[in-house]
Amino acid sequence: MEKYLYIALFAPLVSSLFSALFTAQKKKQFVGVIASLLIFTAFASSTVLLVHILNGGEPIHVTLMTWMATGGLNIPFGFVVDEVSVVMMMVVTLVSTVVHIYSNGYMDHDKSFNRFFAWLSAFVFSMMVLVMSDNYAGLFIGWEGVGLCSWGLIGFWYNKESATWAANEAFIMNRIADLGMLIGLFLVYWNTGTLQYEEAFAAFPGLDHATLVWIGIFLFIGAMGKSAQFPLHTWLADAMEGPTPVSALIHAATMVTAGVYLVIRSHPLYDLIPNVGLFIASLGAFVAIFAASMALVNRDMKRIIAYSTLSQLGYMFAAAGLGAYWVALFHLMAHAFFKALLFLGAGNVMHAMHDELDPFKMGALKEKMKWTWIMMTIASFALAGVFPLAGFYSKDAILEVGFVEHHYIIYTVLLVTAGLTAFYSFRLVALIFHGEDRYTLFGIHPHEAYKFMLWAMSPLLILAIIAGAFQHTFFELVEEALNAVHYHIHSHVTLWIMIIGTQAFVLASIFYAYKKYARKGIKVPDGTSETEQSFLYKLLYNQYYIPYFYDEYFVKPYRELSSIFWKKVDLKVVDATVDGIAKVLYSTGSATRGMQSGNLSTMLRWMVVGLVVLLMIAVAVGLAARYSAELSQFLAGLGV
Amino acid sequence: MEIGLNHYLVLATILFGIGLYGVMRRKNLLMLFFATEILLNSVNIGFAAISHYYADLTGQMFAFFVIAIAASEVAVGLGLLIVWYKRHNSIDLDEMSVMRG
Amino acid sequence: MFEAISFYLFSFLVIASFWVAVTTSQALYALTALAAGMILISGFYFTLGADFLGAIQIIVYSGAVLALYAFGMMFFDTTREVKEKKPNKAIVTTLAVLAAVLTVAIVAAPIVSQNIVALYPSVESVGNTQQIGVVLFTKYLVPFEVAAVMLLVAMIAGIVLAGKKMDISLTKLSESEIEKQNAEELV
Amino acid sequence: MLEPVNVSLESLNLMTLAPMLIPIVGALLILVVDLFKSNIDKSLYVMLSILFLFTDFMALAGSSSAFMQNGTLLGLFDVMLVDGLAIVSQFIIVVASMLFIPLALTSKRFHEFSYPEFFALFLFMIAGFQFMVATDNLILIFVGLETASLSLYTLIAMHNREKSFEAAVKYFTMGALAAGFYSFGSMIFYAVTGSVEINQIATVLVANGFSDIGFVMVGFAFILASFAFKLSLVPFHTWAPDVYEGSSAAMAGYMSIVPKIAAFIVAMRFFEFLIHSGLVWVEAILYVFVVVTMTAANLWALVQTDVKRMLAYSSISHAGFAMAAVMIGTTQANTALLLYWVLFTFTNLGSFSMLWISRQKKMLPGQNSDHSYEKFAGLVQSSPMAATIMALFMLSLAGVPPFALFWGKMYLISAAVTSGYTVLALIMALNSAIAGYYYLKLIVYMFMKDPVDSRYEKVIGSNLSLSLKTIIGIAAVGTIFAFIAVDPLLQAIGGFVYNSGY
Repeated sequence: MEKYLYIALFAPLVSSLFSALFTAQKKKQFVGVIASLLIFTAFASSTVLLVHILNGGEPIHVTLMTWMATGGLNIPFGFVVDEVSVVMMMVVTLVSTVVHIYSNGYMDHDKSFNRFFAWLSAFVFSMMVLVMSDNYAGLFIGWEGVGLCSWGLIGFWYNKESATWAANEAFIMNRIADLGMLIGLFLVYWNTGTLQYEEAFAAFPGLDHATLVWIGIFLFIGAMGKSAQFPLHTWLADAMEGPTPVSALIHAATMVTAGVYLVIRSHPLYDLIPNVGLFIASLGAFVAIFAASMALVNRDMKRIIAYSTLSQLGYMFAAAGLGAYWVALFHLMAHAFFKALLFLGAGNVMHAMHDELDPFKMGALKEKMKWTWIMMTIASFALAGVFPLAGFYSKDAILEVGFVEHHYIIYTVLLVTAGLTAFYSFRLVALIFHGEDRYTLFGIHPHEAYKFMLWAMSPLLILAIIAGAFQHTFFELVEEALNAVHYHIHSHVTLWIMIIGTQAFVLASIFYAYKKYARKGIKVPDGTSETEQSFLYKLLYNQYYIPYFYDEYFVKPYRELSSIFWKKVDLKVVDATVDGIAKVLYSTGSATRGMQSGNLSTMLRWMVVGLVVLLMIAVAVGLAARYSAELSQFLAGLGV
Repeated sequence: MEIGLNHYLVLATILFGIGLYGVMRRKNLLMLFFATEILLNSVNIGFAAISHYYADLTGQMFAFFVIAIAASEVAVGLGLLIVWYKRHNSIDLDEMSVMRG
Repeated sequence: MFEAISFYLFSFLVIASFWVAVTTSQALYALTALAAGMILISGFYFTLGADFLGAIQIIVYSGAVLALYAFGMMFFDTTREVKEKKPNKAIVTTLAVLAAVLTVAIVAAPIVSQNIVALYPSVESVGNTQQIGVVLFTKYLVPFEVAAVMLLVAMIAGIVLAGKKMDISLTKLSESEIEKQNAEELV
Repeated sequence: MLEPVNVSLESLNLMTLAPMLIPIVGALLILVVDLFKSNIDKSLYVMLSILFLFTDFMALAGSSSAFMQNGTLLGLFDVMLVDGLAIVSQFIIVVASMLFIPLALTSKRFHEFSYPEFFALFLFMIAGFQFMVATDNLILIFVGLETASLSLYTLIAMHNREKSFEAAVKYFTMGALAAGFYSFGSMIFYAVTGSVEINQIATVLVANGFSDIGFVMVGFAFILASFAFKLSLVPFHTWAPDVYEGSSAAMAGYMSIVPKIAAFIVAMRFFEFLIHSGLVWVEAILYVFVVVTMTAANLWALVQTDVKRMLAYSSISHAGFAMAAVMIGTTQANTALLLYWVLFTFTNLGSFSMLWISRQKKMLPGQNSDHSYEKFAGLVQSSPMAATIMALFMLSLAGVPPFALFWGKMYLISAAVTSGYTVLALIMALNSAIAGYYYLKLIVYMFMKDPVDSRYEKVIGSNLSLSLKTIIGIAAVGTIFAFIAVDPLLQAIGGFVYNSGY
């Protein structure tokens, strides 16, 4: 079995190195093919390992080599395939296989085709290191690795100013969070003397509560950065500057979920500090609704999906924070499938629309892009949590957790968010695929993506539909590893009311979104409104001003609020803080560089200044020591 | 009045201070080098004095090597100055600040 | 008594000549004052019983080092008055005085340590030079040899830097110019 | 009359001198060869230097196996001291020199390499550094230091450009002042203890319980000032950026490694007994130095416009980082310092070599500095290989895992944590984060900007030759695959350091 572990881990590395050989050369189709095959090999090995674990096999644990083992610091380079990591491995390898194959088509015309595959495979390798490591040090190495690769991939089109900016923003924001995580790791190491998961977890119950809280907080700061939780979330939406397959792989299915994985991995820690867990859950719920609110008004297809990812990550943290780690992991898995599908679909649309991102400029694409339409619609249904698709099972489980644990506020927030999710998902689908076509105005002739790209997407489609059915198997798989418990609502009536109520709410939202955006006559909003003059017409057109009323008193304040969130909180507060810190550092540097005047006299004088300062201290110490008797007498005389 | 070790150490320190003053004040590089000679000489007085009062030869050894070092420094320093002077026709250190920041 | 008089006299003279050496604007005065100071310092060495060191001081310093400086001065043509841009005098003076005063504050106090043992004691009956010879060629043999290497380095450095070779910068010339240069050299 | 001196040859332990004698012999041989036949191609001298350095390396291997068997060796009237620190640091010095000297084999001709004196002085300098680390006699340290420094000033000046003279004169003058500090400090310690050997000084001071604490502190102030100059700790660092800019990139890279490790060893020998004797003020002063150096140098590096100056400030910051180990003073910390420096050698060798290959003989019109950031703008378009390798070194300097310096930083910070310096560890981590920003800046220039000036395209790599490629390859391999070597290295260094009692 160890053989498969090594294959799963190193096939992506081989793929990356192989592709890297050709980075300087023109596009070579075989690079993409071989890279995809190697990633597929990793996927196949992961499947073998999954089957092994499913059949009750022992977790596989290997130690490749020892990095450091002196002076109390022991960092082995070890890997483990257990119930948790095998799930992550499946998600990572499956989605990346799909994305690799898909990219063969998507990046077809890009001159840096080979470089793309080098980065993409390097990312998969880092991600595998992250999930398979059996200690925090390995996890951190993978963690930095994915950060680096994501930087390279977001900024892949480095000629674009915005892409460069976004790449740096992501990298720097992650570095800030990583600092928190590093402190957390040091605390772990300092207090337990090890970074191995098993040993550290065994040592945690013996530590005092305050220490555990600090460890939990610092580790979570790291998780916040990678999983783009408030207030470190801005980079995720901006990261959409990267190629769309990258968004599907990194910013939907794998890297951003690393934070959730960290919390799940460290569950013995968070079990001991439920207060921190509650904070995580509350923050998760807040992010869920906060991000969803921003998705409602946005007019950029990829950003809408990105905000939706944020919102779903909020769900996962809510579940993990409440101790329902298996639910969080299950939602993570299900979400990976349908969100990647959604992104890849969006990629198809972008290709067809020549990189146009405004859904208001599309419309009626379902005739031209039938398969994409079907896939995106099903993915959206799954995202909205409609029965019997994957999202229904996982999201419903999270809601039940909130209810059973008596955190009704979190429950309510998540419930409302479910409605919002449904609305914005279908607003997007409606604007893109339904209504009348608005793209011909812009001289675009859309066409469906390559056949093989659609085929590549099909596994995700199937999983988005059926993944929910495996809930029970999944539960049994991770039951032992995560101390999983079923969350049962004892009254059947309540259960049914909840399920049906939620479904009804979601369906109503979908219906409303369709009604509002799938109709004909939607104009590309251009800011100027030409309203008819007649009062009656106006009244009818505005449906008795009820929508106006809604608009004025609900939607508009709401939109205001969303835009305030976006403009004020996001741009002003968060960005300004980050910028401010950078600016302070920078200006301190410029202000004091005058010390380096380049004049030898000044330089010599600085040396003497240093000497004089040292002498002052020396003399103070010397005199104090010499007259210590007198001094203490004097002080005693003063009554000190 | 007995002259003790401390007298010599104070003298050495005063001379060192004069040397420091010269090093910081001089703009003419040649005269700046004079000041560095004063620094080393002041230390030598100290070493000779300690050596005398402790009746130990090590101090004289150190002073001996300091003189050797001072002599070598003169050779290299003057060599550098000569090259500089050939190019700039000046040995003023204020004219020597191309690099800064 | 004699010791005290000679100490204060020499101290005053040395301080005065070094003060002139660092303050005067005439390079020639500075050099002369420096030379005077150096020779006067050898007076201390003789009173302290370090005869060999005193001799070295006069020969090496006043003989070799100052002669080198004198040649340097002729080369730089700084025998006339030198104009120096005066730096902020207050800072310089404060720093130098502070450094001296602070150090004096400590070294003026007697050393209280008791167990100082001379590792290489000087013997009354034997001449200073002989003793120096013995210590220098046993204990300090290696530093002595390294000092020889150091002087060799200084010599090479002086020759390389002051010699003709540095007139043209091969670093700045292009390849073809270097070729031309080499051809001219051969002729 | 004096007793005739009787010394048996065995008691001298002449073998302790062998590693230093080899480069001296080599240097003399080079001078002699030049006397007999001038205008020999520089490659012969490079090969001769490498040959002698390799012999030196073998001699070191010999003394290290002797150390393994017999422990610390004293030789030549106890002046030579061959302990673990001396051996490890000499290994670093010799190996770094072997790696840097082939950088002379560029495809363009530079002034210094046309003269055999360059190689002779280079070998003399190495011998000087070796003497410095293999003794605890303040006199020999001083003489060794000056031998090395005087050679170094000349080597810098021999590059023969306006800036290199300026750099050499500045370095020389400040070095002379530092030499004054050093001798004054030694005098104070001699006055208090009657000895100029560090272990004797320590014994005497501990025996009388630091009763002359004022003297000790003043002496410490002077000695620290002189070593702070060598180690470029703020505010004694002002020479470093100018000297790095003025000298050739190869020399600058060399200066960032070898003189500093020698100074670190002496600092370790000198300061640690003071710290271990419980002088809180010594520790406090060093603490402030470490923190100020790390932070201030990082801030100045942020605002640089020239890559070489940026690297100069970055190595100042790295020196402050490593100085923390001297302050902590445990075996683990000392091991960490040496490990850090080994890894730093490879990374800095690489990054300065990358600057070296893009060296122009003359600056283009409108160009202000040799290695401005603009020069590297859009490098990925013209030569993606060079850009990737440079980025690799920058990432290693920034401490991104799994590249070389990450391990050094990690081990050093963990040494700080285990010794209870949590705040210091935090400051160190924070500084690594700030540092990441300016290393990233170069990467951004290389990968994400468009070329500023097409003239630069030809310049980059113009200096490249097969031997330079080899060196860069070695540096890159060392940087990437450091993770394999870290553990054995750590074991070896830890053994040496532990067995010599530091």
